[in-house]
Amino acid sequence: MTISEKQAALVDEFAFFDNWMDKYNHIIEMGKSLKPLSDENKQEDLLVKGCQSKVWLKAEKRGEAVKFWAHADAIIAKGIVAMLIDIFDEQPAAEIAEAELGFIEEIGLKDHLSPTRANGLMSMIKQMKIYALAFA
Amino acid sequence: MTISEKQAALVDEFAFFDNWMDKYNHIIEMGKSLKPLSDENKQEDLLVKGCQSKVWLKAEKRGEAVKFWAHADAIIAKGIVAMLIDIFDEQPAAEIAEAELGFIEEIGLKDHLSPTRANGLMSMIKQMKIYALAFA
Amino acid sequence: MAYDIDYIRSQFPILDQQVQGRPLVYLDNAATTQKPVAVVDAISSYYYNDNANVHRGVHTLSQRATDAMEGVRDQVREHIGARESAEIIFTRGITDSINTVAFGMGALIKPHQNVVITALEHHSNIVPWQMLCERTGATLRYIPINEKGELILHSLEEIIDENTAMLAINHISNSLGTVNPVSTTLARAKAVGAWTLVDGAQTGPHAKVNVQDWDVDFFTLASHKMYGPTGLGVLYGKRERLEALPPYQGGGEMIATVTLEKSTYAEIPHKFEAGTPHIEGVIGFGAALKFMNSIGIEAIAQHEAELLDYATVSLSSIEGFRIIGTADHKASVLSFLIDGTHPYDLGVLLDQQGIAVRTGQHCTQPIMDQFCIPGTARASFAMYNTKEEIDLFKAALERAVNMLR
Amino acid sequence: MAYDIDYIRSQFPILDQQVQGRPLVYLDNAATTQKPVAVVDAISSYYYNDNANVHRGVHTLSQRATDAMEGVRDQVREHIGARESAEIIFTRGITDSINTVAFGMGALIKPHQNVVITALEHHSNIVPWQMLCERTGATLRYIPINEKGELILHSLEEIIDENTAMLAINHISNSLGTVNPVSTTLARAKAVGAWTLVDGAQTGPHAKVNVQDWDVDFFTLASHKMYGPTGLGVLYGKRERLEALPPYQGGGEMIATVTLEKSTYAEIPHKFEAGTPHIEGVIGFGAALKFMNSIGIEAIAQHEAELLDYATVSLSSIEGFRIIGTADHKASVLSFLIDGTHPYDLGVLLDQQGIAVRTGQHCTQPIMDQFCIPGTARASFAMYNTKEEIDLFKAALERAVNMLR
Ligand SMILES: Cc1ncc(COP(=O)(O)O)c(C=O)c1O
Ligand SMILES: Cc1ncc(COP(=O)(O)O)c(C=O)c1O
Repeated sequence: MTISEKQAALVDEFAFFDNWMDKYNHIIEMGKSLKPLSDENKQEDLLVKGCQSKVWLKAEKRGEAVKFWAHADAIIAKGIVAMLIDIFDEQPAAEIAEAELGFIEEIGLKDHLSPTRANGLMSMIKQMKIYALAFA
Repeated sequence: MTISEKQAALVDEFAFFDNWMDKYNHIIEMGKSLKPLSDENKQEDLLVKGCQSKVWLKAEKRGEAVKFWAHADAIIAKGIVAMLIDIFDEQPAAEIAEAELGFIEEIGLKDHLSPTRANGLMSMIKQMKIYALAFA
Repeated sequence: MAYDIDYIRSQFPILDQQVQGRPLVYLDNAATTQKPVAVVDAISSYYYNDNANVHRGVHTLSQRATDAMEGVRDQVREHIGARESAEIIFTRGITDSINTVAFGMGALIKPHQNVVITALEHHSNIVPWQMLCERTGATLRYIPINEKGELILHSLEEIIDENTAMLAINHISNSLGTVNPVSTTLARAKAVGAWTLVDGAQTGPHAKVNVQDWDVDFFTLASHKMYGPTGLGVLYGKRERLEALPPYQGGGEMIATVTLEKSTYAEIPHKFEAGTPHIEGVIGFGAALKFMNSIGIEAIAQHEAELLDYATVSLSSIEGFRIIGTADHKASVLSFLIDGTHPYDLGVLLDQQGIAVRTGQHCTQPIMDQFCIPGTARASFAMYNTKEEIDLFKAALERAVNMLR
Repeated sequence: MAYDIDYIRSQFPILDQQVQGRPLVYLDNAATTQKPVAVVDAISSYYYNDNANVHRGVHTLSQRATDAMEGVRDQVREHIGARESAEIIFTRGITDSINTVAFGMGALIKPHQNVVITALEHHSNIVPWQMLCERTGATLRYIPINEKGELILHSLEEIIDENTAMLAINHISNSLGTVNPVSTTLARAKAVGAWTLVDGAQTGPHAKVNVQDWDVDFFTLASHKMYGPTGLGVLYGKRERLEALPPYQGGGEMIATVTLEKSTYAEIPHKFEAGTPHIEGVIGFGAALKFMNSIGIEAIAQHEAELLDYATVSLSSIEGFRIIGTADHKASVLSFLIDGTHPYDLGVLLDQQGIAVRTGQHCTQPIMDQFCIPGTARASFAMYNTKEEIDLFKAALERAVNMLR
């Protein structure tokens, strides 16, 4: 699936839920099922700046594509980064760098995920794009 | 005349005038007729702080009493200091130090002569009382 | 007189709103308080009737604005029991006040001297002193805290010694609520001749203090934490200290004379008030003080103490609930963690239910480091909070915990 | 589109009042401007709907307040043509902005270097540099002015030399109205590698400038002179300069990490915004900018230029009337003396007739010293002034002169 298709799938997933509680429950579930980042990777230099909880992001070049791993000590932050990994993982670096993320608005979390929010969604996106640019 | 009598006389004088223009004209007249302070007395250390125009105040002990001279480069400031000299000149130092100046309110200039006004009325009074205290 | 909570709440229109479809419960008062109608009215009345630049104007508006501003200076003097209103400096806030003192001390402190703070300070009462010490070679020392979040005083006499130039300490901790033994620590500082500063950020809204009783050299308040406008703080300083302290900012108002070669400085308070002041803020703060006093600071403090007790007991029944900061003497702040949850997650899910608490380190990272925690969730109370709100808070918290576990 | 003066005046309720029984004529705009309804409404709406502390809060109000504040930061960026909003620092005012830069330069400037200002500066752009030079041993130099109140540029190349670390210059003089040749002086400073700062106190209300066109390093604005609230200013700085400049105040918001031993600083703009910001002021300033732009800064400037011309011609018929500051290029300020009268006396008697002008040195004592005058009376115009007001002003002035002579 492409980045757009991934986003569309996420939007469909969230369309099931008509209240905030179920939406957050789903984010929490995504957080819980994020593949773990090994402890030796939880290092200072992998920390994403601008999040209130600690979020670690690791990336590796795989040919044209980028492979991501992440961890967060708060479960909602972990769910958010899991959504981003779902969308960006193993996608071509060039496309990650250019991607527009319409899903945030569409899943009805825009209010909760605005640029100045302490959750650091924007910082995570920025960090993933920086990795992608470095690999592109 | 005592300080109180002097104030009462001033209040009577101003009672003649029923508009601001005549009152200010009278203050200006008082300023114009203030006996001059010789130029060599217009020194830094005789300047009263806190006036927007330059006001010089000089005092000398005369027995129990205090003799005052003053000058100001703005005529209204000069008129104001002239009123104060009219009231305090050659009065006993102890009485100057203690005097309450009800006339300000009574001549209907309170609004124009409030403590924070840049005209420095309060600073002039304070300076005259400091002289008086030093001589008392 | 009974505490008229309905009247009080009616004075804060912001409280009457829905957030995320639920009634707003505002429990972030240690960060900033809401503003009563009286304050907003004072601001609009100032701008619609009297606004002008102060101090140097001979015209009527300037005079009115100056009188209003100087009137508030005197009101503050009275409120904190200062000797004269020239000892009241208007600043931009607590941070600005402390920086003003710390900067000025740069010219006075010697490299062998030290500055003493506590392990319980807000960053604004840490970083300025670190910067001072870096500039001058002086040493920064800390009074440590115990596991309850109380100052450990038994080695006070070693920490504050004859080389101590300044003791700077907060009265009430914003992140734990600890009420510190200010008199004891000040007494030791004075015994060795050190200067003293009390950060009253959390004092202002909750307690009335008298600076002459404390005999403290500097004391600071923040308008925005006392129901007043943002952008305004107070620095009280004893006349002799303010006269000894070099000026901080250069500019209009703070000078006596300026030539191209040299300037001489104005008397206090103007020496420390460079530039056009925040006149509107001063006037709004005057209205806030008046409003607080009309309710009565002791009545407010008692109301808040009841809320703190009620919340402490009520929330303790939640499994895994753990209070951070359990000092014997506390005011108005409940910092907590819940086992198996991250405070940030609690904050987000509480917000979804209309409850505003703060999460994180509360600008007191050293405390969090000492407790080895990433931060806390913090509920802090003000005059307008109610037990019903605490009930809503508890129910929302239980729901959040259920989702997270 | 015609300039709709009736609409504009209707937006400033303060103008519609009697002072001393006469209609108020407010001509003290260079000191501070009046505030339109839109600004007061933005303030009360903020306090009645959204007030909370910014940046670290996860709850809805904090988020709204943060979004609003950051929205204004971007609005200011756009207004002055900065590259990115991180280059916009909110300060307490011009004085605070200039002190921030002057303080930081203390760690960068060398004793053999010099700072260049002009003989036409406000005290707020003199004293901080005097203090910097005193602390560091650097030298302060002045670009002189001629008898019209214009900068004398023929020895610019000697004054600004390869040892010049900073050129700090105002764009429009608050006491004489001179519009200074900023580009010429900046070009020379850049040629020798000096940093540059433009004091835009009197620019903000009267002209729109683009900091990238000027290629200036630092630029400052004051909200209260631009129809916005008191207690707020802007410091624009190029990213690379702000990154090179050490932080000014220590405290909350400006740090990345704090331990008891050491702190690391946050990125710009936060590095220079210690403590709780003046959130209300920022939001009010946003409304003021929007209001100004809705009228159009060029339209305002043209209106003011007409008033200045009209007043200059009209008042010149008064016997002994003498303008102080007769530069070829002037904006919005008419400073004057009348032979045989003291400006203070004129100010008092004008106030008796409802006319508000400023008298004195206007925080520019060196200019007054150079002209050997005790000060001036100054009428300064804003978007809401009218020719009818100037007629009232003239009549009142004639009456005052008659009384004084
Ligand atoms: C040219 C100029 N610079 C600086 C200032 C100082 O501004 P503020 O008092 O707002 O700090 C002013 C205003 O008084 C000014 O006109
Ligand atoms: C104890 C304490 N000190 C200092 C501050 C800083 O105050 P401000 O941000 O108003 O400068 C605060 C508030 O955040 C505080 O709670």
